[in-house]
Amino acid sequence: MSSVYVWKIGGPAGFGIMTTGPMFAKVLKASGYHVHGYPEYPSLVRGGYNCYQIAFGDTEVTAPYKKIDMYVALSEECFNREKFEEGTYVIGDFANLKNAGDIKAKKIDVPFMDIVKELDGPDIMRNSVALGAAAALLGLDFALLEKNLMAAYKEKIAKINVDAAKKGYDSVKERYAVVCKPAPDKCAPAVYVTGNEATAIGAIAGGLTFFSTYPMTPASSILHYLAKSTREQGLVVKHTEDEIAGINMAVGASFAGARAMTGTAGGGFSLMNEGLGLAAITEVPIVLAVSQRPGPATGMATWTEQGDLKYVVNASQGEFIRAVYSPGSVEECYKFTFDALNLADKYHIPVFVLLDKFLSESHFMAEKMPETGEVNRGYIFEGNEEEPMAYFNRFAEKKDGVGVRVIPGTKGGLYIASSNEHTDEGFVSDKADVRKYQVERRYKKLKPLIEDMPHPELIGKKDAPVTFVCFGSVKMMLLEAMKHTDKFNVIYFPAVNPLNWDKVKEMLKGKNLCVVENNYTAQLRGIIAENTGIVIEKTFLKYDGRPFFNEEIVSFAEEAAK
Amino acid sequence: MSSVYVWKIGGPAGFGIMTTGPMFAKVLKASGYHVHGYPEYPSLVRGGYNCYQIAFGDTEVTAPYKKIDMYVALSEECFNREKFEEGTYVIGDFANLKNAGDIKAKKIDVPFMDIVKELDGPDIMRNSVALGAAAALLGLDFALLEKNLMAAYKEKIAKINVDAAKKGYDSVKERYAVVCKPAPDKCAPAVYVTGNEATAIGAIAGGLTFFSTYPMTPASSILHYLAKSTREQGLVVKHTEDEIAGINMAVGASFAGARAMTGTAGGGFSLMNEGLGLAAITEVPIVLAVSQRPGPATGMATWTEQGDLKYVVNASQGEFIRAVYSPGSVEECYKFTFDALNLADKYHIPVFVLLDKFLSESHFMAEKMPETGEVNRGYIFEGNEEEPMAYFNRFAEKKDGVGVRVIPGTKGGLYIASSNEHTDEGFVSDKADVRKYQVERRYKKLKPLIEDMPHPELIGKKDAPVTFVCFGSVKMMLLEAMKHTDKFNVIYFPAVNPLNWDKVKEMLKGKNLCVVENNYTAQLRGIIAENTGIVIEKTFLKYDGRPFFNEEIVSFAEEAAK
Amino acid sequence: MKALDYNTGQKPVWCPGCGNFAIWNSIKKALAEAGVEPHKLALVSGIGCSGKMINHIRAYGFHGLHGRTMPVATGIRLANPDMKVVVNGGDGDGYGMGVGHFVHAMRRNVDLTYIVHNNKVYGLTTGQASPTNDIGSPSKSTPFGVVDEPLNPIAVAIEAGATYIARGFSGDSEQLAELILGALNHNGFALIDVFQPCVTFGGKYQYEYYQERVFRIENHDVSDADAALKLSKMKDKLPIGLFYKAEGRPAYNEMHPEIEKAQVRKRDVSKLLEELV
Amino acid sequence: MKALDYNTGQKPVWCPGCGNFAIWNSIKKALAEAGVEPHKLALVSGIGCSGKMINHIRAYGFHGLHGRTMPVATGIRLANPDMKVVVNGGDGDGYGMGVGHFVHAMRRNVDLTYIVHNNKVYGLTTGQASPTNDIGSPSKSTPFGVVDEPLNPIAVAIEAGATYIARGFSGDSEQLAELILGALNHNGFALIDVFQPCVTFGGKYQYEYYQERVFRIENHDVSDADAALKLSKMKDKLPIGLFYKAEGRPAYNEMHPEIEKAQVRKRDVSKLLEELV
Ligand SMILES: Cc1ncc(C[n+]2csc(CCOP(=O)(O)OP(=O)(O)O)c2C)c(N)n1
Ligand SMILES: Cc1ncc(C[n+]2csc(CCOP(=O)(O)OP(=O)(O)O)c2C)c(N)n1
Ligand code: SF4
Ligand code: SF4
Ligand SMILES: [Mg+2]
Ligand SMILES: [Mg+2]
Repeated sequence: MSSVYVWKIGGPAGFGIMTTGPMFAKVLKASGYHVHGYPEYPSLVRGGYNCYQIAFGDTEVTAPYKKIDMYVALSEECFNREKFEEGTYVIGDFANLKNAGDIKAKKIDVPFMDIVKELDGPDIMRNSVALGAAAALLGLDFALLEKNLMAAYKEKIAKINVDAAKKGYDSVKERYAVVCKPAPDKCAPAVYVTGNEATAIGAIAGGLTFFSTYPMTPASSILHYLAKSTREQGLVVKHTEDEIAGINMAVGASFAGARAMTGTAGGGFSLMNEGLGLAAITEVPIVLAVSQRPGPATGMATWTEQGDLKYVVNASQGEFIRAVYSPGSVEECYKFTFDALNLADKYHIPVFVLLDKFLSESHFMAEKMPETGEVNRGYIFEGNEEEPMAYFNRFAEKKDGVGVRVIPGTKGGLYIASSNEHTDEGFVSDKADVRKYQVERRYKKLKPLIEDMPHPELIGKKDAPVTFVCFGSVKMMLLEAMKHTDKFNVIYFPAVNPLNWDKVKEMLKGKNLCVVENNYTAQLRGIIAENTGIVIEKTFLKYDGRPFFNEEIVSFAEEAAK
Repeated sequence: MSSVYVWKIGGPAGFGIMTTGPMFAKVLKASGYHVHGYPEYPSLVRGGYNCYQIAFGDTEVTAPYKKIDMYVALSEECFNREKFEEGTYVIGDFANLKNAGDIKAKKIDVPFMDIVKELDGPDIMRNSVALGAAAALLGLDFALLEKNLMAAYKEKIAKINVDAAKKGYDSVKERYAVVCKPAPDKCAPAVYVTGNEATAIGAIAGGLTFFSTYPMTPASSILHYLAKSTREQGLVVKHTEDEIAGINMAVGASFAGARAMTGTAGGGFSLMNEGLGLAAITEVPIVLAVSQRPGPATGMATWTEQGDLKYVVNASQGEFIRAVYSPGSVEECYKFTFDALNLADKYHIPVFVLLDKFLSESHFMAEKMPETGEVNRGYIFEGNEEEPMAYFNRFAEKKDGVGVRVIPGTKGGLYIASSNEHTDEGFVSDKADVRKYQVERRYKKLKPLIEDMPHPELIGKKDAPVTFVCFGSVKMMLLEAMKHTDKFNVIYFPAVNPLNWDKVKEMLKGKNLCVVENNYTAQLRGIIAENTGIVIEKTFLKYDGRPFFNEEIVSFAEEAAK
Repeated sequence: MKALDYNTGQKPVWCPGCGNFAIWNSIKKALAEAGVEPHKLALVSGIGCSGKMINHIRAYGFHGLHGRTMPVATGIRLANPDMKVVVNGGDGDGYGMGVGHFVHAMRRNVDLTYIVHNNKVYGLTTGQASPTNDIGSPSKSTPFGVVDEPLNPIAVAIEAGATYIARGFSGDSEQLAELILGALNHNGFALIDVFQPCVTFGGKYQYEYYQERVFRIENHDVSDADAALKLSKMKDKLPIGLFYKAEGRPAYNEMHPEIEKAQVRKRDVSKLLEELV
Repeated sequence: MKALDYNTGQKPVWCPGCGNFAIWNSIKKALAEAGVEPHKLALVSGIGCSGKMINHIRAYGFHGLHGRTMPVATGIRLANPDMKVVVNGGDGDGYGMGVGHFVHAMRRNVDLTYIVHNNKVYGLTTGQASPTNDIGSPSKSTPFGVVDEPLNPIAVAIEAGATYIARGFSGDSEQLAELILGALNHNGFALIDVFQPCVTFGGKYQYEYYQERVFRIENHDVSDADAALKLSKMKDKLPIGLFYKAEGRPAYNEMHPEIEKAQVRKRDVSKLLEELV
């Protein structure tokens, strides 16, 4: 079994933990390790307690651990928050960490602030000293740290940070031996990317031309990433007055011919519900990235949960088809977002990419992004030069319930995209037969759509004593645990709706099933039962805002297999 | 089996059909019949085609029929919309109904407009002539019609309408024999009431003091009824700027000590989703009456559907308890709304009364409203005079997960109702143990709550060949059909969430089940499967905006029983 | 193009005498004069009697949600430079539920023509008071009379940054058509608030009410916001015409150079990925 | 009561130097002077750094949704005549997402004190431009600069009908406390827009920026709406103080006589039912 080393840095918000952590992960990555970075922070800008964990090893690492092998303490608060084992190395400026006196861990005392003062740098430069110290203790090549510091800061500041790091590095190297075996050095150059970044890049690859929303943690960084890409990519990005405007503007843009998307968290999605139904009945393609955080309402803005699955599947008045992807890796974020844009255009339906805070904001390593197909816009009316003022039967069936889309401006393609039930041209109608026809036509899309959805897969050896059933980011937690125990295999749902449930039923049969979900009510279990009649009795649920840590799964699995 | 006679009046919007119809129903009621009134109208103010059907008989009548025994035609459009049998009596001013020439029905020609002109009345007075004619043909006592006309109109207008009716009455009486057997005259004085009126009256009975919403068909008449009751009842009613304000204002009022409620249809409910979660996490009691109409989005504003069941059960981000009543009669609208207000106060949760257009706007006869218990406000903190400025642990458990509510203004009861996860006093917290405790505490309410919910009931004889499973207003359609066939019995869900599902499972076992729902995707079936694993194979679904007409159910039942 | 060419063949279902008929005719007339081809016209509607306009003008139509015309119209305008955008909505739709979007769309100076059918009530839902109705007016939702101060849409528009602000009246369809034509030719956000009598639920606000009070604005400098504000606050006499017009402010689409490059196609993201190595 | 008595024992987590500290102190000071007892105070907060105020002032608190303070506060004010209502929210919260409710609450003249922490950014979500920021300002959501015309909250408030309209500055907490005190004593809707430097994401809008520009309003007739409007439009120099105050308009609760009778109890509905026989 592979071994994973866990490094962590913690301190108050405003201490730069969220940039220092990922930077150090890149150093470890450059050193040849597989890395995974997991941030925790409260919903405030200064104070409190932020931390960033890097789990690294010689094979892929995709989930956080409870254990801490090495810890960088930037403030006294750290000792109230973290539990250290005897074997943990704690790097700190202990002269300034009064309450650390009685910890059992191995203290590596580095005079952060003395070095900072010596170099006449700002307080925050302590982080670079700390990274230098950590690099030395881990036996890393200082040149790699230097390179990353130079890339992270503007020239002048970079230089002084490198000096600070060097002093930290030397201070440790002089006094301590290296505590970690060297990296295997077999790792290909890989990106270090969050789920949100992968989603945004997938959208750009997929030809997105319009994105509008209102910022909301943990979805905001999709907006930020896309916003900075506008000029280069030819992409309109709007921070709107609220999420209602966010989705309505995207729907308007998509109606007008754009490839449009929006992205938000639960609260914003609440406000988008009516617009979601609008997209459905007007058959205007739209993609929604929804990143989950604990609710209800504002809940816990910066923490993780899988509590919105059934909401996303059932949201908005009336009945309509939607596709829901539930990616379980950054690669899938990328690919499913690309595919979602195509799927929306192919079927003229809303398509979801369902994320959660853990996936959205944690960092994962990806050697390369998956291959995608081409951008496919579905059926589009070419125009009718002869009768430029003619109405077009936009909502008549072309194939499989899908009609032919028209981009406004096309001659002879006039129609009304109506939020009312409507005729083939989009004129309002409440005739019984028109209603029945349109409902049935729209639902005809279901059959082919199901074939286009990624099907659940069995991961691991066939005959494991327990089968964990999961969707979304929990996959990564389970795969990580699989490195440490062979007591379980996994049935993973990369998408939850719609599916070929007969096939799913076959797959589930005869197994010792247990759902593993980051929520209280076992929502995937509910969806499986609803569609197959199989009520999975065993559950392993977590709903305190944290992902499953590796050790929790391993010990649960060992117990469950007994 | 009992016989039901069907009377109907139709014409363009603006012709007064929606007041004339119910008035005539009251005449029939006063004559001793059991009556039920079913209106149909499009979403516009003038033109189109409105109609009002009255099904009446000597036992309770609760659903509409396809057949028409007697019809009053107010415009030519009627003949495009309705199909008449040879036996139908069609009352009309045939000189003004050119396209009626070839109908097979029995024409009762009454010169509406001549009479109107003779009396120098407004065109709309034709309705009174028509009612007079119909009353004569049905053998009704003219005095009863006169009484109702006098009650419906202001003095001077009333008088001339009575004259008009009399002329219509005489004109028919002179020329035609009575076509309907007399009423049994055994019916107690009863109210003639819509589901919305019953809901509003139940709320008033239940001590409602605050109602805020935005008008939306088919829920608007709850607002209208309550709005006119404000001064007399001591009740604040606000037509707010939108439904978001509607629910947030109600939540604010409830927090401040009011008994608060809101009411809307699907589109408005979409906008209320976030506020729903707010009520849940702040544990501020709130009741929501949601009346369903066909979606998605604007859909078919004035028609019926049961398409929002799963939405109401799953709406809003995160996970929380809610109770969902699904009344299937005006009596239940009244009682469940009363109970809902108590339940919300008892458990500090959101409680739904789920209606649909058919129930909200159709008229039903009720001899008396059900008994209710007392108004019960749940645990309320009495105050602490000693420490008036003390914080109070509002969110600590008193019993069964329920805490003690405080009305602001109380000494020593300070706390924060926070949309964030929070401590017992309501201060924001994202600690894992606080979160876990609060989630589990809130969910503890589930067990006692389940005991308070009305359980599904089996209606009809035990050993019927088919068991129809339904919720909400479909109950009335099935009970009506049960008068005509003994091929089925009914398992009716007066509430859908939460329930004692083990008991439900027992109840469903060993029966030839078929769900009957006014929607496309069989949502109740989904909820039953999710909770019991029983996937009901057979479905009878209708999703064209119309309720099930009696004949449709009877013939489906006969077929299904084969 | 002639006004008649914009007919769709659908028969309007407004009440006979409804002020919407005049608006309908004025729009068609203005479109014809401006020479807007139907396939280059994106008509956006709210939900309400007013919104039904969309079934009666030959164009690409988007009949959206109640209160959400502005974001939809903004999306269309930013995504498809070919289209002229004209919006019809009610006072409930635009000044009640939609007032937030209204304010933000004006801040942005989105290039569109927004015609608000201001009948002081919710027509389609059979007569509740709207935000422009006056204190004391009884309605289904305010049986003891409105208690909210009425909204002055012209004043709000001036403060929020609309660049073409007018008031029309269904009883003066000649002027109304001119105002709409002016809006169509304006580059930026054009609001036309229309006194539209609702003959069925409008209470006292009928043609006569307005006819006794309205007068065409004359001798007014449309670039003078303060003067426009003053006009908007007149109560006994009600000015109709163009209140305010600002020249030179760029329309929202002009603030987005990326629009020119926007093209749906597969993009090479290898450079973006490299930045993350 | 002393200002200190309103402390809750929770340590504020605003960034050192944040303009919210001064607002905090000013509120406590004003409350003490007005003698508002904590159990008679209903504090409503939006979501944002600004909204965190609720954890730091001893009172009944309602920490609502982002952008929805106004309806919640209105509900409280109408339902519980005992409570003084004070609202804290951000500019994103109140002028962005919440601007519709803002306008309608002012039309209604709801009796409350609304303190908007106007830092021109979304602080809590780490720095996107808010609706009061200026064209060209870069932010996380507008990396190439804001393109929307900034909202003038004072002007909107004047047109929408607020009856007490002021602007404060975190750098002048003495005046701010006075403005808040005035608002607490005002019967009706009181808006206090506060220039609140966000030291972390505020860009150029720091203390120095304002210190160079603000001046206390003097010799101004607060009943003169036009003059107030003019003041609100000054750009190089920024007036702080009371812009406008209208006397005599009834507060919203006074328009609802039914409030007095409102009492939660079982009601006899037999008369209502009889009407339907
Ligand atoms: C979210 C939502 N709430 C309520 C409604 C119901 N509704 C439809 S039209 C309307 C009011 C229409 O009034 P207005 O906008 O003034 O238009 P008018 O009919 O007067 O032209 C309402 C409340 C709706 N469609 N959607
Ligand atoms: C519906 C919804 N959308 C988005 C958010 C995320 N959110 C929380 S605070 C905030 C912005 C805060 O800005 P502002 O109101 O100006 O307050 P400040 O932090 O600057 O004081 C946002 C967008 C949310 N909580 N709810
Ligand atoms: S209800 Fe009023 S606004 Fe609607 S069509 Fe009739 S007159 Fe016009
Ligand atoms: S981010 Fe800005 S507004 Fe928020 S606490 Fe820090 S300085 Fe204050
Ligand atoms: Mg209107
Ligand atoms: Mg702000």
